[in-house]
Amino acid sequence: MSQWIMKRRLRRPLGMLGGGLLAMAIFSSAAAQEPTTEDQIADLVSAIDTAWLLVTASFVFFMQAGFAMVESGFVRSKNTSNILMKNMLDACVGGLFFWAFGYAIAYGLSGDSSNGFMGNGNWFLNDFDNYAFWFFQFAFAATAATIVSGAMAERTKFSAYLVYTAIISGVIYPFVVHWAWDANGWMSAFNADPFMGEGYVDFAGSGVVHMVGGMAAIIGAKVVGPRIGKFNKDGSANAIPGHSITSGMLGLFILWFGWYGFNPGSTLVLTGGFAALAGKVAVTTTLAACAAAVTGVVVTKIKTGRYDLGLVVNAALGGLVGITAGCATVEPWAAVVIGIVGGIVVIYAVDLLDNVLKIDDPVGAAPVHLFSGLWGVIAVGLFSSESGMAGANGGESGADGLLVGGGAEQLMAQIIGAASILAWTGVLSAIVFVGIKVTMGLRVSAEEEEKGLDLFEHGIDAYPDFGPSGAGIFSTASGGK
Amino acid sequence: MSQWIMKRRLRRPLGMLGGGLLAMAIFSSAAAQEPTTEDQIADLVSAIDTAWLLVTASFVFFMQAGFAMVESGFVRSKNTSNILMKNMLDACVGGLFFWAFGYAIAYGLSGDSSNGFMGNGNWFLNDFDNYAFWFFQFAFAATAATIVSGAMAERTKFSAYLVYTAIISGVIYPFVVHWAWDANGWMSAFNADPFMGEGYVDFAGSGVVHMVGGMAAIIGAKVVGPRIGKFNKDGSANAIPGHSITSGMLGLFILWFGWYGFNPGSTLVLTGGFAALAGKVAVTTTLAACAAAVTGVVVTKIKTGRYDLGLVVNAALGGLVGITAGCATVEPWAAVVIGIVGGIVVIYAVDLLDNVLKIDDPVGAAPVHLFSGLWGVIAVGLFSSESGMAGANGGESGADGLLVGGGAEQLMAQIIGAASILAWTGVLSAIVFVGIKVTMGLRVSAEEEEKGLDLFEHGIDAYPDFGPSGAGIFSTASGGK
Amino acid sequence: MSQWIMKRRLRRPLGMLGGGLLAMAIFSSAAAQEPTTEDQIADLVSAIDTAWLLVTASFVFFMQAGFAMVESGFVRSKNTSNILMKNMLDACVGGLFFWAFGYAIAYGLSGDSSNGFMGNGNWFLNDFDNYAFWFFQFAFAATAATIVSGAMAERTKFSAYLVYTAIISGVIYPFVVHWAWDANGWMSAFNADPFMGEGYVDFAGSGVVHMVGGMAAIIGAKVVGPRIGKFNKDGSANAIPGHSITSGMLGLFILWFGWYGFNPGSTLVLTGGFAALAGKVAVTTTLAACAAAVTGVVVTKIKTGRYDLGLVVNAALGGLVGITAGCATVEPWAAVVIGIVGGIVVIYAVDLLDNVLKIDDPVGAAPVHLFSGLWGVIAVGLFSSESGMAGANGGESGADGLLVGGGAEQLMAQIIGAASILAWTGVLSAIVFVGIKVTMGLRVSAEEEEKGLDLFEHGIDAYPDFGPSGAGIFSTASGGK
Amino acid sequence: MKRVDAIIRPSQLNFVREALDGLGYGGITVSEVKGHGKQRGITEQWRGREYKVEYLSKVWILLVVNDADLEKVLATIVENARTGEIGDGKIFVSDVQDVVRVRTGERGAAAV
Amino acid sequence: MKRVDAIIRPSQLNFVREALDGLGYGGITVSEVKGHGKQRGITEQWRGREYKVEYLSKVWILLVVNDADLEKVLATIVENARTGEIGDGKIFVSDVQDVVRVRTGERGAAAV
Amino acid sequence: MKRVDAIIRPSQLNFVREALDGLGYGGITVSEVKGHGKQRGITEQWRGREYKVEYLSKVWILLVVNDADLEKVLATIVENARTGEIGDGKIFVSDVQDVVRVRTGERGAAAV
Ligand SMILES: Nc1ncnc2c1ncn2[C@@H]1O[C@H](COP(=O)(O)OP(=O)(O)O)[C@@H](O)[C@H]1O
Ligand SMILES: Nc1ncnc2c1ncn2[C@@H]1O[C@H](COP(=O)(O)OP(=O)(O)O)[C@@H](O)[C@H]1O
Ligand SMILES: Nc1ncnc2c1ncn2[C@@H]1O[C@H](COP(=O)(O)OP(=O)(O)O)[C@@H](O)[C@H]1O
Repeated sequence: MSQWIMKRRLRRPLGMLGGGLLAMAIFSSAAAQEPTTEDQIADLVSAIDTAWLLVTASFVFFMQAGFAMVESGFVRSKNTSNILMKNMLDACVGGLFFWAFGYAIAYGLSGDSSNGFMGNGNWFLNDFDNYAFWFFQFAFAATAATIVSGAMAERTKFSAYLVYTAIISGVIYPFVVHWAWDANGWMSAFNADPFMGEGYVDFAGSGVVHMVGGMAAIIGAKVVGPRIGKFNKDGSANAIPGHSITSGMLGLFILWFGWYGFNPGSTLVLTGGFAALAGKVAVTTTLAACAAAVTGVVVTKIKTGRYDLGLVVNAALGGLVGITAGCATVEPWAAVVIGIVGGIVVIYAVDLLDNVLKIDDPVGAAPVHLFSGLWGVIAVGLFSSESGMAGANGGESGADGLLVGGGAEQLMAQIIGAASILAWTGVLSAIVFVGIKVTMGLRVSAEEEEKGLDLFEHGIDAYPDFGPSGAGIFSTASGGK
Repeated sequence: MSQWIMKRRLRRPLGMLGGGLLAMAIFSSAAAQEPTTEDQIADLVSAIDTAWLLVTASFVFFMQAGFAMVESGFVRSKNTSNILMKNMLDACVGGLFFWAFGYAIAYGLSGDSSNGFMGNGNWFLNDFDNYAFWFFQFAFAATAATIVSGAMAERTKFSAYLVYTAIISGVIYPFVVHWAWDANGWMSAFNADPFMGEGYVDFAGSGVVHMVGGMAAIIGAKVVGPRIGKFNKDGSANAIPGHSITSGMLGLFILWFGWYGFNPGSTLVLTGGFAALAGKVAVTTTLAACAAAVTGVVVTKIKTGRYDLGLVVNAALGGLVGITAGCATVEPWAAVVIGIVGGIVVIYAVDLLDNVLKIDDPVGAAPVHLFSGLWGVIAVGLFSSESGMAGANGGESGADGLLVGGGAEQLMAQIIGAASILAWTGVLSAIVFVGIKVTMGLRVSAEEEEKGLDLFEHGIDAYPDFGPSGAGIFSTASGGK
Repeated sequence: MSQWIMKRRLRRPLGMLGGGLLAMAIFSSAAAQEPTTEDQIADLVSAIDTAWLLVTASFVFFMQAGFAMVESGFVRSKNTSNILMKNMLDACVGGLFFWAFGYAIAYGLSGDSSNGFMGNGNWFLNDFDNYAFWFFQFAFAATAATIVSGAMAERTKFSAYLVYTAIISGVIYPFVVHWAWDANGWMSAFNADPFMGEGYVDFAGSGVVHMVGGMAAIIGAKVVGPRIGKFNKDGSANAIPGHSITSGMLGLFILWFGWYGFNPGSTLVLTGGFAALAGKVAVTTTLAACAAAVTGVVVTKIKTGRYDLGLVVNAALGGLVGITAGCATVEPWAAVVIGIVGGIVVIYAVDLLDNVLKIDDPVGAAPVHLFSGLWGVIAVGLFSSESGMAGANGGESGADGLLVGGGAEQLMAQIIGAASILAWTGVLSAIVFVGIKVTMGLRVSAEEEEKGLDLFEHGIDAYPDFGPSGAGIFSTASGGK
Repeated sequence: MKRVDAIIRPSQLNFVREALDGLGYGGITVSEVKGHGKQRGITEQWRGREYKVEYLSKVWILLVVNDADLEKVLATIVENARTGEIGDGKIFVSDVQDVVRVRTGERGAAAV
Repeated sequence: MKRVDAIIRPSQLNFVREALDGLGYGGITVSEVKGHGKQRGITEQWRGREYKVEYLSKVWILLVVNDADLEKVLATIVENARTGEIGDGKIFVSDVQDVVRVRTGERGAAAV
Repeated sequence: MKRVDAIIRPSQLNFVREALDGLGYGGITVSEVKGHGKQRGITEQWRGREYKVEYLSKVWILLVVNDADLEKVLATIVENARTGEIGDGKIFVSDVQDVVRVRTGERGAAAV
């Protein structure tokens, strides 16, 4: 192909004339070595599949902004800068560790060294050139890592956070990816000989991404303990309102938008007949989110007498998380059902944490990602249609879900897969969080917590000059004579 | 194609090595049943056209965030949560109704049951697999529905809103889509035998989407009545400033970005020579928006002595709405003209509502979507070039617009089309809004309006803990001993 | 191709059935004139390359929102409306001037009139149909223009700003584009006979876009002078905190997202083997940004004892700017190095401006775009691998960078290119800014500066009704009896 | 000279101010405050959980007047601030020893 | 009647208010203010550069009480506002000549 | 003890505070308020339509001082708050019966 590239120098702007005829010009002008139709088709396949991966991965990356907005809107303004910075660094620290180790563990391949438990190879992207795929996987890893910060918001030390986020995206998460999505993974549906017939089916990661993030989140929130004032002496929970519904809602919209990269992009390719599948995934994703949000409205109205915004945001996200595993294998009507249940799961999981588990999760990360993620994984075993399974995960014959005329085998595979993910993530993150707690410390001082992490860790209010005359009048060295 | 899909299991991660060579591997390895060149090209066509629809539909969906930001920024903070939630539920309720009825009315096809007035078939997406197309149409339906909430902001009951938004996206809008865009629609340019030569031409929906939304908006605003304090006893109008220019401007940027899905995406396909058209649409869209915004700056400076931000946001949106019908059929210079006029139309329409019609439209939804939408529909009849018409709407020979050397026939078609849309939407939405008013009630109580819809409907301020020490100090059960 | 388009009328919705089979239907039904395989492949090439340009250009356009958020978040709230409007109009005024003159100077081509110094032709897009390419270039021009507003924020007259932004995007920037990126440009790597072997290599514009914007920014900031209160009588600098860290961080996320259009999109085409390159560019972009942000965290912690958010935002942007020139020609490990250095460069450049140069740049535009941009240009000469150079810029043999085993020739080419850009931009923008200063005036009055540009230029606070009871209670004609 | 501290409903501020303007009293200082008297706060909710906001928004008006004008001012405030519902507010009157006009340095009644 | 102006820490407001509630004093007006006494402001930083915020957030409580209740009220505030650290705040007591209840027009002690 | 309530321009606050610091008076409480005297509000506009903001931003300073220091404090404020333009503000002086330091419970002049 090098001759084609070579031509670029001469033609970059010229070749664009006529609207995309560049490459044709290349083809036709390279008379000495006319590319074959096979070459041309291979080039087109590469172009469209790569474009798909790059664009959808960018959407997924943009979800970082969505998480940042939801989480910061849902915390108090004295901790806003802190959570924003954590959200940003999730992606950054995660990116570096995923480059160094994470990818190697998840998909690394060098000779025969990869096994059912972990990949091996391509450490630091050595001997690697499948860049678009790495980029897509990086965006997913960043998502898994960022979930945790919300659950532990308003009380977790910044340095401790830097350590655990590196471990989650660089180590804990990649193993799960390997198991579930690599061709060598022991429970992978892509395994040449999948366990329990079709293997553990999790199209875009309700389990692989969201349950991992949500499980680490709930463990972290438990280990770090509740915020001061969250629980009363009698154990009852208090509301601690966040500082901006606007941020929260903007975050939801951004996340939802990003999900159109997360789920449809998980076809990984569009050629080979996958375009139709990607379209279907966009539809199931949409319907589940819509159904969950409307469910949230109805349930909170019945439950509290008001249309509760915070819970509706959580419920909508619960619908999105819930459909993520099954988006390719269930029919649209089932997506509506999954969304409805996902919305309900989230709302009652919020109560469960507050009233029973006594775990303080300021933004609802565990209800959304852990509980609705688990629901999504199970829903695959309940609602997947035979044709959906065949289309999405290969295999001439997919198994029907339990509730659509199939047996319980797929459901069992899902339960085993989910249990494995939960056990792995739960144990490892407990070790990490307890380890951090007893060594460097996981939590800020009570004084810092009371006055706000922004001031202590970052030396700044999130809105230092807000208001018409600004706060500048209260400070010096910022407007003296 | 099932053999190709089957291969995915074995190859998902492996096949990605080498950058997009997966499908090639599939092709070449499927030796037993070598796909033909025709099959491969059909697969590629499907892939690129689907990718285009999915990505542009996602952009259009993201416009929901833009509407939410503009509308919430332009209302008072006591009603911010309410308008944010309405914006979110537009998409959700609309999505479910569009799934159930809307698509069936717009494009539904089962046997010969579709006629010039309405589609019939694919209810609840039955017997349907063109998912990407549905997704694109859903995003458009959500846009039409969301326009209304802004015009009726700060005084409309949440439950009433849930009802009307369902009717607009599930019923009123889909009929118009059918008439104008379905191959069977009576005024459709895609009709095998279009009325008045070329039919009603509205490439991306200045009329179909924006006028529908804008007309329902103005009727709704009229029926619900002005906000307390908007008009004085002598009938003069007061300014009621919104709460965040930042939100408003962010919303404009998001909407503009989304418009690059809305307009170029309306080619629906990129193959078959439509790629060049999509490029042209991006350019006309850009130039109209730029021209309208600059016009807004100049006009408000002359008119008020200051560069008015709110009106410039409205004017820029007016340029975008104005070019939406003709983006494919006019030349770039005409796009500049359309933008300039669109900007002016919006600014004077704001005055018209305040000073003459005495209709209270807090965010300027009617000026932007109804008035500039109407301008856009008419502009098609004035400025469309023959080659533009031929390129965009098919037909060996398109008619020139009135001002570019053609006759008045296309202009007449546009006027008839616009009048039909306005009459249909106006009558139906009047029935809906009056119906709601006399049954369940359309408007909140004066007390609720004064204290804010956020508190009554949602039990929350939009910024419950804003400020360095937060508002938490004024509440209990959120920081006790 | 006209027969294909003609079919659209009949088939728009019908043809979509079956998922993207439209064009196939077109092909197969056009029996009378069966398109050849060559035609079909040419059509596909055009479709995918156009889609790539349109989508990535939209991402780049969205960076306007990112700039608006970073800049507005980093200024005081009394000047927030003003900077938001400037950011919006950058794109609008820039778009109109780039349509009229800019593109013609950059890439215009009519007969043999284009030379090494400037293009000539396609004024007002005459005789032009490469629309997608124009759209992409417009988005870049808007980026260059928008950089300046931040450095001159909080004191520059709105009318003066309208003039200089038109000149930068319509004149100053397009010449640099011509030199560096047009096939006729004197220092262009795409020149048939590039200077110094490979020419000046700047893949996505660390120099062409960012240094131009950053240089104009620093000159403008110098000519307009520091804000009142920025420097004390003894010359020491004061902090003048901005008003919203939330806006600033959201802006960073949006910019980062947009960069996935800016850098990967700069392949311009995906076919012809460029898909793999686009993937690599996404990875180097990611790693540089991650490394720069983490570096910012570490350096500010060491330097100030706290994790400084404002500087980390700047540092992350510095990493993105730094990798922009070399994203296609360096290896991933080198991207990490470039990011680390870019982050450090930005942080110390902030000190340089405050402590040595005494230039007041409220948002850090010069540190990010000028200093890190220059670093990026030089880094190409240090780290480019031979295969990277060959792949990205054509040529059978690219030169290695100085630090990866090559000679200093490429480094020299980079230095000459950078010096030329800096000299051109520096001299011209000095003329422009001084010219404005002595004629229409560049700066607002001290009273206006103190009370805020929002009030004087726009007659509005950015947050006129913020807070639970709103500010409406303090005004009349907005809630009277 | 008397100092009048009035705590009233935000919604009544414009009426009070306009009425005071009618009396010819230009000088006024106002601020948003929170308060409760007999009328207690409201219940809001956050992510489904209720909490009590103990206060309601009120406006605090500070007005320094000459002794002769006191009763007229009090009557004007009461008349225009009253809705008749609980939560209308209170007015506190106290003595002022001296007033200084910053611009001119004038003191006493002339400076009011 | 006495006017009590107490400047206290925001974190103590709830305790003070609850304790005052216990005394049966319902009427209270509060506002966020900034202040410094012996305890000076804090150093923040913006884009790497430090600056001094000269004040700390405080809450201002305005409470008008009948003379007989003054000492009880003062004691209650001191007890519940005290942390023992610098910055606990001050209470200022002054005379009030008259009180008017807006809703009813009642005057004097009855209106407190 | 005297209570000084000064309403001044926001832009003068830093000068006043620094000058007061020079006098050795540390204790100060400030708050943003709105006001108008002879100087009336400004006209803003929203989506092309003008409206009147009746007030301008001012800063309210509360300062309780011992009687002996009163005149010095008043002079310092006047000097540093004055710009000579309408809108410079006013200072109100009234008696304070008692002061309590919350941290220690000290009373009277010692607590100022
Ligand atoms: N004794 C008091 N001291 C300080 N502020 C008071 C006092 N009594 C009432 N207020 C203020 O007046 C407001 C209205 O008081 P409220 O008792 O509800 O009025 P009403 O007696 O007319 O019903 C309260 O919110 C509070 O801010
Ligand atoms: N003389 C004063 N006049 C007005 N406000 C004061 C005065 N002294 C203290 N304050 C207020 O009280 C707050 C606490 O004062 P501080 O001296 O720090 O308390 P403490 O003496 O208990 O350490 C200050 O922030 C200020 O708002
Ligand atoms: N009689 C008064 N009562 C309360 N506040 C007052 C009074 N007179 C003036 N003020 C306050 O002082 C500020 C400045 O008053 P103004 O009359 O404009 O000052 P000047 O007399 O120096 O021009 C006003 O905005 C208001 O807040």
